[in-house]
Amino acid sequence: MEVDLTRIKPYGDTLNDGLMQLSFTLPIDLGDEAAEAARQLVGKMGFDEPKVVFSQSLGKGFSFYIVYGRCRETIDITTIRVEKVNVNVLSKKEIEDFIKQSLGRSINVIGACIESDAHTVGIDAIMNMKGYNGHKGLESYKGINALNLGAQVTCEELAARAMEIKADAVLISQVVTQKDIHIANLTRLIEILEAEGVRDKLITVVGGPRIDHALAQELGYDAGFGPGTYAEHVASYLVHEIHNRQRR
Amino acid sequence: MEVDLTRIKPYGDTLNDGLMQLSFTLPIDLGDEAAEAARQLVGKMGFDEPKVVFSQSLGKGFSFYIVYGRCRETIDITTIRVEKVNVNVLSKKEIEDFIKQSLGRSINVIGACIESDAHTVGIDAIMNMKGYNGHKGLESYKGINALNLGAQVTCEELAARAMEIKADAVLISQVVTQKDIHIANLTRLIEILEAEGVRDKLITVVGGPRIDHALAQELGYDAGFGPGTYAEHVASYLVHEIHNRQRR
Amino acid sequence: MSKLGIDPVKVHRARLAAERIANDIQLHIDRRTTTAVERATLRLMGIDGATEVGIPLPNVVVDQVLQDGRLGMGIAFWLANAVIYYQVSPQEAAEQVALGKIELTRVPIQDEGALREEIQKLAQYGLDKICAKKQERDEYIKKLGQGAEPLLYVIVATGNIFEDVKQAQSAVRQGADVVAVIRTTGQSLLDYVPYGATTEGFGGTYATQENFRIMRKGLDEVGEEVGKYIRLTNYCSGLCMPEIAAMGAMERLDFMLNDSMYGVIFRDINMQRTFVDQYFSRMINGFAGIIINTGEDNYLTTADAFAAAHTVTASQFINEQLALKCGLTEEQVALGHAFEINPELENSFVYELAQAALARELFPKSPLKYMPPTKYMTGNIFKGHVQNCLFNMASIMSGQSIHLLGMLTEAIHTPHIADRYLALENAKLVFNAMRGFAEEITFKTDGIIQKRANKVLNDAVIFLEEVADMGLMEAISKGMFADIARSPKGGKGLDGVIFKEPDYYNPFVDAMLGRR
Amino acid sequence: MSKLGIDPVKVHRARLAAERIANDIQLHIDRRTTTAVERATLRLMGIDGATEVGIPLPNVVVDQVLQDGRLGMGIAFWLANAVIYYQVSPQEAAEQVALGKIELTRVPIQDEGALREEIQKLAQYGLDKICAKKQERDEYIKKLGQGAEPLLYVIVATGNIFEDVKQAQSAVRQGADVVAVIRTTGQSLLDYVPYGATTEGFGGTYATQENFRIMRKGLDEVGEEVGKYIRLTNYCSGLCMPEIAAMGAMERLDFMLNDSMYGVIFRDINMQRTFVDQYFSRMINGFAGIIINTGEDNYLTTADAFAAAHTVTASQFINEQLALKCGLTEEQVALGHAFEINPELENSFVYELAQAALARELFPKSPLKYMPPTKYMTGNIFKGHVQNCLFNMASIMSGQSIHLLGMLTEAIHTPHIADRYLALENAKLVFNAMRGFAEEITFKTDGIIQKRANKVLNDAVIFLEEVADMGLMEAISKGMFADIARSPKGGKGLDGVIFKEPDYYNPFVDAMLGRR
Ligand code: B12
Ligand code: B12
Ligand SMILES: Cc1ncc(COP(=O)(O)O)c(C=O)c1O
Ligand SMILES: Cc1ncc(COP(=O)(O)O)c(C=O)c1O
Repeated sequence: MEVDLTRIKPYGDTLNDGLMQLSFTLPIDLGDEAAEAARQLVGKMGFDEPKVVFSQSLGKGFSFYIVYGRCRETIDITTIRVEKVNVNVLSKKEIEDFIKQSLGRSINVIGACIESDAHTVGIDAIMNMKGYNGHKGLESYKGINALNLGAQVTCEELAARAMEIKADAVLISQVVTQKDIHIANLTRLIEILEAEGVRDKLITVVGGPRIDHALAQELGYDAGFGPGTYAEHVASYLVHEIHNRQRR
Repeated sequence: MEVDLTRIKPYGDTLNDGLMQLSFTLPIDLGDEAAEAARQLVGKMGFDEPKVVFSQSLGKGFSFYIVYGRCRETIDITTIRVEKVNVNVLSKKEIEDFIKQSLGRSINVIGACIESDAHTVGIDAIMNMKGYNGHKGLESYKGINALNLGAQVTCEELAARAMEIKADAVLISQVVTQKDIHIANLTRLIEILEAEGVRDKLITVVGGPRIDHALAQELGYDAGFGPGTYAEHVASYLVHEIHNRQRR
Repeated sequence: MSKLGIDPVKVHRARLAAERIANDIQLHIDRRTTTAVERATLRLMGIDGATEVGIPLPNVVVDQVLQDGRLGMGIAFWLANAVIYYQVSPQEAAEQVALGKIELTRVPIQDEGALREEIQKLAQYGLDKICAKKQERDEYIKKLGQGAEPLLYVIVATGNIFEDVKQAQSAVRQGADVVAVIRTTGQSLLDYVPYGATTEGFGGTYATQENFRIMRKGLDEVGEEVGKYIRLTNYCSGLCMPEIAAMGAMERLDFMLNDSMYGVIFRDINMQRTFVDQYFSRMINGFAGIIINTGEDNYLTTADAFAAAHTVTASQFINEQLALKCGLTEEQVALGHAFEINPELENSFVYELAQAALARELFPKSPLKYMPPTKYMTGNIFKGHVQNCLFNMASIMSGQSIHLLGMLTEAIHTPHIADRYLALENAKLVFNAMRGFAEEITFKTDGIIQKRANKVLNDAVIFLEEVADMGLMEAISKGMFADIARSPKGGKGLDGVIFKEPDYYNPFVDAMLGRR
Repeated sequence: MSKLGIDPVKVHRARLAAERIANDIQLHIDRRTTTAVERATLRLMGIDGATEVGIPLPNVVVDQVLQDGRLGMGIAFWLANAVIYYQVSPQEAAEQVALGKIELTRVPIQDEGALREEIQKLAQYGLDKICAKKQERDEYIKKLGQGAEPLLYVIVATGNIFEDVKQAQSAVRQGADVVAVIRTTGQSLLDYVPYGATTEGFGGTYATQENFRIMRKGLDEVGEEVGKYIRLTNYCSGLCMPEIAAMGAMERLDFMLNDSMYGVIFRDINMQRTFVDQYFSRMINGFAGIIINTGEDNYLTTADAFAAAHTVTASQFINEQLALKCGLTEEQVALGHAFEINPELENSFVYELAQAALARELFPKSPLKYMPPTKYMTGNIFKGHVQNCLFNMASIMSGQSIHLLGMLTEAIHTPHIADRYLALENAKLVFNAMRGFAEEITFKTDGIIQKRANKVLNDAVIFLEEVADMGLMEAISKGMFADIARSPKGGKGLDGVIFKEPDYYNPFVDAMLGRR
């Protein structure tokens, strides 16, 4: 049988069997009724033939379940489009040439982990000389002045420094996402940049393990980068964007 | 906050956060669109904020996903009732006394793994001398004549032997459940017993890791036993049931 | 040098006792043939296909002669005789038998010399085919190379050969070296081999020659893709052992689950039948360069793995000696053992390692087939993944050869495609992270490991000598293996065991054992 | 006997260099105090509570004196002076300061003898309280006993202290021995300790005295239930190190994350500040019978675990020597290390084991705090569970003391209640299955393990001697630890560092170091 791309279903061991694995905790004591509740709950979520294959007490008031069930829904993959930063990724050398030839000036980039976030490994990977997985960071690019402010920089400080060095772009990293703190932090920064009247003068870029381009745009940033990003991805985007803006 | 038993939700790290873990395979190549399809599919299943935390190509045409999402549904545990074999579990000694005093005769029990199923460990655990986890099997009970036919016994043979030894009860084990083969096998046996006109003369009991009382009853059996059953559970049920039937 | 400090004299005693056991069984084998052996003979002579109602031609032909009471001559004789007389191909002869047009035992007996010659000619078909397949395998291995030990062995078991291929290919792309297609429940008790491609099985897929071919092709393709030769495995077991061996040899299977006692103990197949069948099937496997995997690991699914450890070791010695009699080399005998001790037992891993290292030392030339935890697996897939991780460690720490991957869903369903991926990932991670670990460590003199290994060996010696004294059939009758008792007259398939007539002849025995 | 064949002379050289480093830092410490040290002093004298706008009274009091430029005398002096003069309780005095009714440096200076006496009296409050708590702990342990090593250490991090308690209790019921409440992001940079019970944190829960109390009670309850004493851990780290130590000592915490350099390197806290703060905080921990957990394991989250292994070893020596100066015993210093080598590196496990065994041999009396894989954890929770299994093995094979459980969801979220259960199950299974394994094995002479351990030690010696020659502050400035560079004048909190006046006096130093 052929896969129908307009009606994709999960695959256990046979096409369209719909099998999925779930695990979760319920805030109730373990017991026959609790396990049945787990089963029925998964049924209510729209799974066919839910089967509780394992249940375990986590001590008073909590119990854990592993359930298999058949997904009833299908998904049409032919209509799915994913927002991505729309750019032709160049090599380091090509970027440096592009800066020299097409921009004709060096560019200033400032970066930081803002507010309470202290996870610098990601921003360091993008900005510092050393880079990441053998991909050199922005600091090593001819024609890019990269200033990495590091961890736990307040939005105010970042905005001030960006203006001070006449940054072309600000690069933000957000790693901690618990209780959507990254949303709050990122929103705050955009508000401050707007209040300072520099929002449109800067290219705003955000990255992190739970960031994607769609989210970035939703929050008012120009671009978003997720896991697996290297300096050349960001740099390619930046030089093109600056080029486009210069022509406008 | 107190748990509302009429509106139970999964618990990740905060009451009513609804967090659940899922994993599944889609029969499509890995890619950004495929991962997005996985996310949207979970969304369609009624999960809020689905997040694909891991995706992996399984080679051409297949990709694997791990997703976390928030369950929107709740379940009312106060209204859930689970069908269980309704019996007061006695000790081996008590059962033996009951047989002597209340039944006044020894009882005949025949058992088997029927049709293609060859998993005898379960039925052996219940019927053979040795028993399971230190719980002696039916063969060791005074007043019970236990005959275990073992693996891969056809329904016809079982029915014939049951009539031959004038069995009070037949005990069936079914372990293989792939493609619902156990349902087919169990249904077949009941039909044969009915055709032979002995269905009502026998107590029919089925057990196995995916068997429960509700399923057994649905299939026309008198009782069903699942994982963790010991001989005394079955024996307690049998002696009471025989006693009840004798009084009728 | 022994890491375990085991006594070579004990090892020698064990082998001697096992040899006595095997010699005794060989006397039984030499005097008998079976319907299955004769059907396999026909298959090797090119007889294939089934009647309209689905009865395979080898069955039709053999059953006719059986009914006439003359199977003791060997089917080769009757077939050759008819082929000469009617001047037809063997397949045509078989078809005529099926149509009731030929009754083999009534065909006038031809000249003895011509018969001998015809028999050899008929046999040459199978022999050539097998040799060609062997060569094909050698060329593939030369061209593509093969995986490093421990080889990663996965099973597919969807019931549908076409889904099986998809899943097997996916597993290979994730790193699998060996793919076994598990058979549907119940096939082992069929006294015939189904015909053609099949899509309906329960807990496994029918072993048919067409299915073998389909999977072989699928694995060759993906092997080219990933750049290594992928081994195909099936079950040479049950009432049709010899036929499956013949089919496997002709379709270039690489491994065969093929035990001397599994069918008796776990499928209640008659032991007189099985001993004869296993001999013939193993002979074919040996000749075809197939590595057999023995099945004593299964004992631990019914008996307790700690208490009954020595019965596994004893059975390994018996399987070895019986296999050597069939022309298999030590390198072709992958002896089974398993990681089945209750993980809640304190030091369970330490005991497992002792057992695994013991098997490695006792059978230095044999590739060992190491089975994952199954019995103590539960619906808790996360815990199961850890149990499998411990198993993977024991394997790499004791230098196992064929590593059957444990599935985190063992207690739930036959593997989903993702289960296999996760299992491969688990094993690859552990093997890579511990690649050189075994070399790094030595075991404490008289520590838990050494003591345990020596105790198991000692118990095995006592056990083997006891079995040798009473005879293997008697021992099985007493339930000495796997806690299961079987009687020599009980079980399925005894009616297919026939005493050889004095002039019985089977051309494959001499040819395959190189006695010509 | 050394399993690793390490050279005692090298070990001695490492300790000597670390001692030189510590002596040098001690010169810096002895001449300075900090706002945090003085606030801790107030807390130990019973000052608690906050103003209406939420500023803790210890801050109000210390800031007043700081502003007046006289904190160099030590806050004890000014408080005692006011207490005598106004004849109020210390808490009342603080409240008056907050209301602007007392300006401490303007209060007429009292008789020196009376002052000394008053200071001792004020200090006695904290000393008594801590001693009572120590006794309470001893009694609990006597009554309930404690878990076996490696102790199973879990974190809770919901942000809400009441959810934290539920989860901690659930973990204990599943076998946890130690519960750490992770702090919210950002707390370490607050220059005050928040007040009261809190329910809003990100990635952790505020460390407040009330939260300590709530969790302590929760753990005592569940400890009674399961029949063992459950240890409570928090973070004695950041700008308020000494205050957290004071609070923890008074609320019977058992372990404290408490490193001499972590704040400098990972929180960009000024190093002059941190060195002084760590001294006072460790002194309190030492006196309170608290076991400190050092944090060099964190280096491997930014630097490469294979390449930078020796920096961890070096840091362990430095942390040890600095700790001994604060009155801690070796038994109270749980040195940090971690299982952070890229699992894709061939033999990564073998190297991890070498490193873990090395730490064990170098610090035989110190309980080691062994940290799980974090950096190479991914969203693949199944693979993560295997990585954690390998970590668990390394721990039991090298005799670790405090075993921080790896979470399969490390790369995703702070632990869900079920993640912790699965982690405990994983570790319990492995520890039980391998209980006696470490005893069973010896390492090959000059094998990978021995060579690696010796290389790491050797590199650490060279590194330490280099640091000793240039001074620790200079070394940190050069980014020699964790690939992160910090300058002596940079970072947060330098404005809270004050030179001691000649008459500076802090009653706790003598009392806690037993110098009286
Ligand atoms: C290393 C680490 C730390 C180190 C950080 C050291 C340092 N200087 O960075 C230390 C030990 C200090 C630490 C502390 C804490 N951590 Co931490 N930490 C991690 C860990 C293990 C790895 C993160 C990492 O370095 N990844 C490697 C980098 C290269 O990946 P990356 O950040 O995704 O970056 C890539 C892309 O995302 C992208 N990118 C990232 N930023 C940017 C920016 C731009 C502009 C662009 C273009 C691209 C880009 O490019 C990078 C390269 O490809 C993760 C767990 C994990 N395995 O993921 C937890 C984790 C991130 N930490 C966590 C927490 C909660 C904390 C603490 C708050 C815990 C506590 N209360 O003590 C503290 C406090 C830190 C704080 N105030 O922020 C949680 C976050 C949970 C959540 N989702 O909210 C995690 C997931 C662990 C967990 N399960 O609890 N942590
Ligand atoms: C042991 C075992 C075997 C042994 C069986 C030996 C024997 N003589 O029994 C061997 C190796 C032979 C075997 C073979 C196969 N097996 Co098997 N096997 C298992 C295994 C590992 C354990 C089963 C077991 O013994 N459990 C212990 C007993 C005590 O538990 P239990 O059966 O649940 O019994 C308890 C209760 O359920 C209840 N109970 C059970 N029966 C009854 C009856 C009555 C009347 C009552 C009152 C109570 C009761 O009481 C018992 C005690 O508490 C499971 C995996 C697992 N971990 O569960 C796979 C498993 C059951 N096998 C499986 C399969 C597919 C097979 C094969 C078909 C594979 C193949 N193609 O080769 C073959 C063929 C067998 C056949 N024809 O049926 C699948 C079934 C998948 C499914 N859900 O359909 C499993 C789940 C493994 C897997 N994931 O693939 N198997
Ligand atoms: C030797 C052998 N044969 C056969 C089987 C499988 O069972 P079946 O006979 O049902 O195919 C096994 C199972 O592991 C085995 O080890
Ligand atoms: C010594 C030490 N302090 C503190 C922390 C935690 O960070 P924070 O300072 O944000 O509480 C750690 C983390 O592991 C640590 O090891």
